[in-house]
Amino acid sequence: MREIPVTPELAKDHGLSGEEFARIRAVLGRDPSLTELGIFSVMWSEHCSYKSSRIHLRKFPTKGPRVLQGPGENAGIVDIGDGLAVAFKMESHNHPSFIEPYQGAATGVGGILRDVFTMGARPIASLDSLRFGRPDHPRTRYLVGGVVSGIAGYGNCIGVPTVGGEIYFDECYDGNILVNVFTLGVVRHERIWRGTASGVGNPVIYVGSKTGRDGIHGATMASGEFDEKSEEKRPTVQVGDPFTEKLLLEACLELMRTDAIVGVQDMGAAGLTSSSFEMASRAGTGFVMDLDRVPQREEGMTPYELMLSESQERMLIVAKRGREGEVREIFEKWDLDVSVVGEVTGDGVGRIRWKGRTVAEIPVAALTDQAPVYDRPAARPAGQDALQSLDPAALPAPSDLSETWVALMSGPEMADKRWVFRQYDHMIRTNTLVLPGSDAAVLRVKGTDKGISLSVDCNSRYCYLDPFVGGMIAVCESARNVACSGAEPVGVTDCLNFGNPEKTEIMWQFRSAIEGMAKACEALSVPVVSGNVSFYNETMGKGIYPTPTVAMVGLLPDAGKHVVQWFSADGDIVLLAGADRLGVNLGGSLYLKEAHGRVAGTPPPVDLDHERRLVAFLREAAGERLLASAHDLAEGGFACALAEACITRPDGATGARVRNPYPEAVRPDFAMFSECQGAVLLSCPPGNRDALLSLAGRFRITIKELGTVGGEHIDIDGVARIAACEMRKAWREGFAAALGLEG
Amino acid sequence: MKTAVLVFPGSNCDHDAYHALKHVVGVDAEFVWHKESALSGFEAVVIPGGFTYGDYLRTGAMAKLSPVMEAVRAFAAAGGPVIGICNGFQILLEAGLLPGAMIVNESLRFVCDYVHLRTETDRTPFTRGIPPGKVLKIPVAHYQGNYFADGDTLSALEAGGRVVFRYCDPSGEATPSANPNGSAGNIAGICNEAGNVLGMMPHPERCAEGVLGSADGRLLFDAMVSWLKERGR
Amino acid sequence: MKAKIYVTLKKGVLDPQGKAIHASLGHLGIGGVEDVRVGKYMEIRLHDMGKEEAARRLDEACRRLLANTVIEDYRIEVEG
Amino acid sequence: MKAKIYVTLKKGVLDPQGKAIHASLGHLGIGGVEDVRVGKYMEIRLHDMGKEEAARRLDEACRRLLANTVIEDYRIEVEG
Ligand SMILES: Nc1ncnc2c1ncn2[C@@H]1O[C@H](COP(=O)(O)OP(=O)(O)O)[C@@H](O)[C@H]1O
Ligand SMILES: [Mg+2]
Repeated sequence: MREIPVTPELAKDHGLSGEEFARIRAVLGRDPSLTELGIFSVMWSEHCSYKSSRIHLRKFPTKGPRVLQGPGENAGIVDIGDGLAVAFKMESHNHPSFIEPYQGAATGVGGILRDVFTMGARPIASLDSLRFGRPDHPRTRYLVGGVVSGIAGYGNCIGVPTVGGEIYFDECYDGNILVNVFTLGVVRHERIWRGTASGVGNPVIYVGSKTGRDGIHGATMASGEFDEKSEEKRPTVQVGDPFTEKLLLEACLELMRTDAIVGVQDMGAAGLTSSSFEMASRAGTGFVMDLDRVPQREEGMTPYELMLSESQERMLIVAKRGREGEVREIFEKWDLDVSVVGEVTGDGVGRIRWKGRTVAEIPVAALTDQAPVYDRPAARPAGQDALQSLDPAALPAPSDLSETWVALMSGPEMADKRWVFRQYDHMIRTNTLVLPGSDAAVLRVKGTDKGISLSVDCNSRYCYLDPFVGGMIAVCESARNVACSGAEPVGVTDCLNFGNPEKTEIMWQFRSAIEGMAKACEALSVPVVSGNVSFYNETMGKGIYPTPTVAMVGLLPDAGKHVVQWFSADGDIVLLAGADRLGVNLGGSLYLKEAHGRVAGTPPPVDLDHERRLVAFLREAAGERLLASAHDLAEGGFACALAEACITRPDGATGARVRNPYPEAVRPDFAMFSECQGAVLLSCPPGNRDALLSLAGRFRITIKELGTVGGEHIDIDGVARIAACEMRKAWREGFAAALGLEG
Repeated sequence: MKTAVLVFPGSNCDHDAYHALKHVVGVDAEFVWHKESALSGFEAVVIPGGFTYGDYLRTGAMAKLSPVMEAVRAFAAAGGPVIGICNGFQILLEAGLLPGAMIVNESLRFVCDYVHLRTETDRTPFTRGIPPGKVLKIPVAHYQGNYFADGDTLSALEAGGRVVFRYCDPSGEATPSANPNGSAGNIAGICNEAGNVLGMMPHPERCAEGVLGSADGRLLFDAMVSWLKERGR
Repeated sequence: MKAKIYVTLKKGVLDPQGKAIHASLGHLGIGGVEDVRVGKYMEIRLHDMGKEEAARRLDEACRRLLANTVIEDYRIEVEG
Repeated sequence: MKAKIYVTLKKGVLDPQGKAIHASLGHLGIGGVEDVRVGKYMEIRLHDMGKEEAARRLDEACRRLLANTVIEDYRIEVEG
């Protein structure tokens, strides 16, 4: 095999700009070898280097009394007291899932699980946030089926429950679906591990599956000519092996209970390359690695392929000198490959050897710290004003409000998602106290009274119409969902899904969304401890709605005091907290899209000071056991929130009779379906009324009593009325029906 | 009184079974690695759920080859109580300790949900004292829980009173719509001729505490404890 | 040397996968299909050991692991 | 008429199932096996429509449903 010459053209095929190629020659003081080019190309890729997003990500608040590990590690870590902490992160696997939905989604789950147990944490729960094209798009059903079964196939097998998530459908995702997965793990403070390669002379150990030509950087195509058998060497889709990952999980946690190691990092994107160089970079060290010692699945792999392979279920470990034996013993017990592939050096250079020669020699800092950083130009799109203009008065009023109400509740956005979450094992590990179906999932932490509350949210219509406000809302809604369950929001992770950052309007969306999210996080004092950016979500130049998915982690001091979203007892009174937040807002509403076929206007206004007080009030009310239920007003407005409170109870429906919280003068369809931020529908036994009202007073929350739970009908006095069981049936069957799936 | 919770590569309900036994029911429990070849000192054996060997080839197919399964065979032959839950049931089928086989759910989808079970017999150590006809609320979580056996085997099971649990509606009727996977005769659990080996797809260990939505699963473990106590005398 | 193993469901054992595929073919407008049965197909590479020995070992493998004779039949083809 | 369809993983694509089976054969003491790859095998019964037509329809079936051509190859055998 002859090394093919590295030219600017080849660099371009590797996605490196002219300037970037020049920079490589500068830092090396020579032309890179093919292997080195490959290494730079993946390390300086958007995915690994965050070159277009870094300067904006700095705007997030990342510190706080509970933060044990902020962004920059495999996962963020937040203290939950009593020597325990939670490690969590969210990852995107959008493009792979579009090409091969089952394997793409499955390996996405595998990746995020590794990010969490790499830190020493035992994963206890996952969430999935999904976006697909129109329900009637020819490919949507296939993609939904594949992605959902892929998440199930991997998560169920490894035994980590998928306890919640979200799933939306919109034309803008027809050619570019979003698959974001979140995992949270629990770890004792003293068992937290980080990805550092410190200690000159310490062995670098490869564990897990063998390396194949999986998912190698598309560039191998370009550089393929140098080998006759290039057809056979075609980069292949990554296939996940959850069984091997389960063994890897148990073996790693067993190893981490010893003190034989100094650092661990999973091999995710850019496998061996990113794990080795990033670990050295964090420790300010260097390393030598001998590729002949890497366990290989296929014949004749080149150094280029070995360094860029994205084979799954692999980890890189730096152990203490002389402790290799213990590592080997544990991984062999679990039938996993283990091989000492190199050692830590002190000269800050990464040296890769293969068949006795050095095929790459790169100063670690040059590759990591000196990676390019761009402040890309951003500009508000010309069309934005037109997009935001909306004259509600011009909208025709529906002939039959109840019909519209049922239509919204049974549409794919609001309808029961059990077709999805029944395929996920959401009970395994016996911690799930609130199963999928409420605003937030709640898990107990065994051995303590504590509970963890989880919600993932993003209304991308809002973000499209106003990325700044939409970003604020994503944070506020997820915090509200968690607070509705009675928890205190303690940490955020996010997945920022956007189009091509080289376009000024995309960069504007990105910057604005981050600034909105940051402002909301500041106001609610929740730090962002980890996250992920996915750019270039475009097909044929058409970008998706900006979709900054936010996952919120909440803490309940007493899991037994959690609250659910559905009414439970006849005779309970129904109240609306944040009643002063109601307004006529149709901008970006579900009603506007479904009933009038438009996505326009501006999202509902947000009052961050109110959100802060509301979250505190809800926690306090739950803590004092005053609430029977709490459900925030979101898509579909007051009427849909009320309907959800009546029909989402797992074992059936109940009616409720309430008065219209809007003034008479407001058009009834606007009163029912206007969307707002900061209002929550509560129910409680009559006996708790006074205590609840005075508590609301203490937090300066406007609260209105609306009516009572019970009866056969969901009844908004003088506006609309429908049999609860009829609404429930439509809601239960709507999802499968809309997608033409078997229920 | 010590119970063994077997652990195979890919077992993932082992900790749940252990928790239910030790921390809820309060009996002594110990994990036993699949390479062990003896079960001495144990009075009952739990083969927990999971995806042993990834469910590759067939569920339970590779696990049945583990050394510990020979010990289970001997333990069962000596009349010791054995319960196989979900993947544990599949392993017992593959090992030939119970008749029949599992095929993929009729829906071709994994199903995780609460179902209702009608208790058909109190002859097993795990249903001792539970009145036949009693309806239990218990979760299932499987992709291959569609029980199949040929006609003769089925009639033998029915005739021998070896169908222990049937999927039913809340009122106790074993209707087709109450069947989550297509199992023959709505069968959710069966036992061997002696009655000491029980295999069931639903997960009693997941509903042994009220906070989890149902405590009905605890009845099976309590039954096991009193059965062992009686035998002890 | 190489061998192939075919594992098929016994007659009378229902085959939800085959059933579903049959139905989907209909939805795709691919007509004329009367029945679909889904089985497993394994390609095995072995050291040279002679056809008989290979067949003997693979038969043992099928009986003890690769097929569940309660519901499945198997067929072995050893290539010279 | 009858046809057989073989769906196999493309070369180089990881086969976790084959890997696990290979290991188990080892534990069983069945030696000499170098590699195991697992695929799908389908037996299809069709109305008589002539070999060409059957092959055409089944090829469409494979492309659109039976095989995932991103990671799998397929082979069709129509019996006269
Ligand atoms: N893709 C999914 N996976 C798992 N659970 C889901 C998914 N989509 C929705 N759910 C669950 O269905 C319920 C309703 O979802 P959603 O309408 O998004 O809730 P909310 O609007 O309160 O955030 C939630 O409990 C959510 O966890
Ligand atoms: Mg909500």
